[in-house]
Amino acid sequence: MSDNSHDTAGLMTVIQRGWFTAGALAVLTLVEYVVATTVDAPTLWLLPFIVAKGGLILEVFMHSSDLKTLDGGNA
Amino acid sequence: MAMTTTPEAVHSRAEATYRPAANRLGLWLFLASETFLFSAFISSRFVVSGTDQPEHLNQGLALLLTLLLLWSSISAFRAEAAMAHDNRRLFHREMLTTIVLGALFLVGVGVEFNEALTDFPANTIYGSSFFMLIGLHAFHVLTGILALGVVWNLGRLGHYGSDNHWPVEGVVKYWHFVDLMWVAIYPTLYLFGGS
Amino acid sequence: MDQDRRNDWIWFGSLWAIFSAIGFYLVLGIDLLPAQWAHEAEIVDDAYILLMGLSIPIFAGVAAALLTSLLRFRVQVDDIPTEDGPPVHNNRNFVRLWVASTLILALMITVNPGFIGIAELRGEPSADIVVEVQAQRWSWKVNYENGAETFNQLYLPADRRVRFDITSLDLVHSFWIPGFRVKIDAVPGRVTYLYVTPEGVGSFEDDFNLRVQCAEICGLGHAQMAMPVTVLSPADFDAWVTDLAEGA
Amino acid sequence: MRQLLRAVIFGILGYLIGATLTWLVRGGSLGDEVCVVFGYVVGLVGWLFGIGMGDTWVREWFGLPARESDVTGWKRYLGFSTDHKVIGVQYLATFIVVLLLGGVAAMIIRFELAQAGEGILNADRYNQVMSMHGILMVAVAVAAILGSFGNYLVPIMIGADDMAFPRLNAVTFWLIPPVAIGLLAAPTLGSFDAGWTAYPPLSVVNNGGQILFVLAVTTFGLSSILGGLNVITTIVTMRAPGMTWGRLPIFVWAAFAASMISLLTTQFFAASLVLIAMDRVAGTVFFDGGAGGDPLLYQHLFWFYSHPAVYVMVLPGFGLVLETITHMSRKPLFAYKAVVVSLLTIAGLSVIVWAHHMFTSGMAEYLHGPFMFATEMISVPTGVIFLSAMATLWRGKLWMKTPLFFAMIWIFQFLMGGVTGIFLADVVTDVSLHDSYFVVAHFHYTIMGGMIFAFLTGIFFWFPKITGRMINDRLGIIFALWLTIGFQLTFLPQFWLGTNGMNRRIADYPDQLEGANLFSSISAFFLGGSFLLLIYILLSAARRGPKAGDNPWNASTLEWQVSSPPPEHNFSGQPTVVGHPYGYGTADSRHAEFAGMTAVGLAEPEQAGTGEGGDNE
Repeated sequence: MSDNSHDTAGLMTVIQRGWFTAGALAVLTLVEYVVATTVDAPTLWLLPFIVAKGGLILEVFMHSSDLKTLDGGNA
Repeated sequence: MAMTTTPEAVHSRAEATYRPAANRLGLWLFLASETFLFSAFISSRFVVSGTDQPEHLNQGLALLLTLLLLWSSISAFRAEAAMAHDNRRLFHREMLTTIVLGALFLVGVGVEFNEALTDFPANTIYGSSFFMLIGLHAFHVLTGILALGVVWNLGRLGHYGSDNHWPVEGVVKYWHFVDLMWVAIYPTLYLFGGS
Repeated sequence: MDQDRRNDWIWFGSLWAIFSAIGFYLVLGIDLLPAQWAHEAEIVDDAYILLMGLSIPIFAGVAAALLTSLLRFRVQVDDIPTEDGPPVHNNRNFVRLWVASTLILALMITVNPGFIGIAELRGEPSADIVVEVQAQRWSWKVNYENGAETFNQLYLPADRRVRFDITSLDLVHSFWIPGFRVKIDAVPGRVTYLYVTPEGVGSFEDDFNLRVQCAEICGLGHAQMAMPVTVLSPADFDAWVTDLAEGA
Repeated sequence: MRQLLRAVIFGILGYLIGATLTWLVRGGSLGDEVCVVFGYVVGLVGWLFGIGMGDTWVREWFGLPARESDVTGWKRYLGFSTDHKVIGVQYLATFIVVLLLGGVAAMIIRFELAQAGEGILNADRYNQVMSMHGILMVAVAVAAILGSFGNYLVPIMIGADDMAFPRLNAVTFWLIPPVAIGLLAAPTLGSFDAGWTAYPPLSVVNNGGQILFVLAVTTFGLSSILGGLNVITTIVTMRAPGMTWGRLPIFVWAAFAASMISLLTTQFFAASLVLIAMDRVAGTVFFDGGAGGDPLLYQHLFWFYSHPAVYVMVLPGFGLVLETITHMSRKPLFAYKAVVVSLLTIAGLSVIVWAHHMFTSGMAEYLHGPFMFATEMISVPTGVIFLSAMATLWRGKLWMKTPLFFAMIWIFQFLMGGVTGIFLADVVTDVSLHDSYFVVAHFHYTIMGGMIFAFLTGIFFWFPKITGRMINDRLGIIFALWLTIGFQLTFLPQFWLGTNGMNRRIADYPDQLEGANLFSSISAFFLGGSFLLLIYILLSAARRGPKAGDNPWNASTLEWQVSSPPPEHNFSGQPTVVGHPYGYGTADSRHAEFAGMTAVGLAEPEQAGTGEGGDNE
């Protein structure tokens, strides 16, 4: 959340991105469930879902790119 | 940019809580540490019982809980975005939504625990892992709800603004982290064993 | 100046040689290890002595460097030090050489006595006789193949390869025979195994290290959780085990 | 004082409330372990609330302004102070006391072991004393250097006014007293006797004291996680302008590497202990072999932390010793970059070697080789540390004061620990030596030799900075020699005992081993006596030692450029770092400049390459 603009348009853009992500997560979850209940030994099949869902949450919801700018900048 | 905050820091050591880089890094490190705690318990489940799972798992409830938590994630996300854009009304509403969804999640866990007590009690090996992992996660949900409550209240009292909303960002990040852990716990307990 | 530096290294070299000689004399000259009662004991002791032999020069080298520094580089400072040492920040070639030699040494001992030793110690997974051992606070129960059973007594034939199948009824215990140099934990819920080929005829009365000692803390009786081991000649052992089974 | 009193009262009240409520809800008796668990948790919260969290954080959570403590003088040390220097001293004092307590337990152990057969202790009592000694000393080893010197030195060394999270820092320290109380209160519930490793199933079925062990040690783990988090954040975000990663004093790097380990892996220790608590009070069966659980699970979780923990203990020790050596031999630290890489490599490797503690545990055999290999590899970066220490000494101007004496003895002691570690890393010899007195001797060389000797090095080197007074150097050297001789005579025979069939953690042993044990015991009392001299040296110096001045060692790093003891906010002006921390031997080199002050310090080693061709002058 680095853009601290007070305009509602900016807010809507951000929130829209959130909705898209949430939608993707919901779809992934449902597909994951279907895969798990149809495939015989699903462990390996499910790992990509975990990685994808985790990655989405980290990147969009948790702003993991923050980490790049954390160093005090004295170097 | 550590030194830009120095004048404030020098004059009031304990007041110097608004060091954005330090706060962010501190929270990320804490979450990294927590990840190790969760991975210890998750790997314990695989060490003692592989991917075995019992017959009587309430898959419907678990899927519902998963989606509930996901929904609370987006409302938390909206709350944070709202505060970053000084939209207090939206912040207020979404914070409350998140807290209510979190509470509903806990109620769901309660129902699930109740069923589990008869289907796979704690003195079975799957039951041990189940109660341990769900319990650990529920504990984090509970602390998350308490923290959300504190931040919601302070936001209501007008403590935050677009240029000063670290506590909102922090607590929401923690809430997403709890969701992130569920992403791993859910298949670990319910899906890896197949149907 | 150069003469001075050369003298440093002469001091270091002489001390190293002296310390190494003393070290080798002390460690290899004095018999540090107890009597060997099994084929496995020889493998373990050989590895031990090899590692000792390798560590003495390393140890002596560091000790020599320290003593040289202490004797030759100390200065008298009255109040505050005014004189600095040479501004040496690094010597890349020396560091590279050092890392390379420690790496090679580490790899060497990983191969031998490491991997080679493991292979020797494990040997073929075949046994002449199987002995089942069951640990329970704070005693051992031993079952032989023909149904014979002893309690807190272990009899073994010499020169036959024995496999122990070890388990525990309550806690983690550890099955250690110092005279054989072998050890494996007894874990509730699983069976661990151990191969050993006893050599020489003897008993606890001959050597107190011919005993099974619990090596994993298990509460009150842990220190006393030991049983004497008796190694019989193969013929004596056969007779003994048959008698016991028939008498039972 | 007021805070402390309030904390004690709230702690006790919290315990009573938690325990009573649990008892009312579930029945049974008040002494049941479940009640103890909830009582402890609520009591801990009460304690933290009382000591100062209630005045600061909790008030802020409800939108009220925080009440800061305005205590000054020596009373700061007994309350919730957010000054990193006060907290450093609090750690130092606390852990010296715990060290002495653990030492008393050690003396009792050696007294019992002086002769075969039952002496002053029965087997049960022996196991309890031995376990207490183990866990107290492990706690000292984990937290003494990082807690005291990490807190005291890291912010000053990097030119910051405090840690990144001063309040969290205070909480981190004030989590320690409940740990001590929990451990020392264990005898009221029957004590714990499973050693500091607390392997199940023993730790699931033994006396109720074990639950206090679990709770206390988990609290301790929390403290070490939060401490690690604070140190890392401080180093990353609070460096003074110009303090690049390549100009950090080596102790800061060591603290950074150790904090990484304690931040991440400690959670596995917490997890393993929580599982034990669950097995004890909630009826789970993680470690019950009969019900499908697996005792080895604990060992994996436990050693995943507890082996890296060894490096939490010794890495800061490396840092202290290297600092001391470079300052006292007045030479730049040899191969600075290689040392930094080694510290980080050790931290990285430390998490993939844990199962070398389990070669005889019955785990899958295909794991033996890889873990042996990884373990042997750790000797390479450790070797670089040794190289740096010795090459820094070589041709230096050695000022043989007590700190340098200790640092040089440290090299020798830790080398013994390192070399004997090879025997335990090797599967073949480990099968014989595991759980024997060889192991006991080995880890006393690494932990006592590697960590306590470094701790003492640090105490003697920074004592003038912390108190503003000098210690009696002659007595210091006598103490160093006394301690070293006592140490060697105590633990050398234990290697022999281990190879000759004495297993660890026993109250009684075969009569044939009596001679060496008696020798070791007598030496141990000699060793123990030396600590009385240490107490005398420290107390007498603190009370009437000669004034130290700001920079008695004429050292170059930032903490020596301020007064002794340092002013409340460390620096009167903002320091700007302009050069390498160890610029000895280079004329007009400087480490830092202060706004509004004349330049001080040493070192701008642009000509770092001058050493290329060897130690040319």
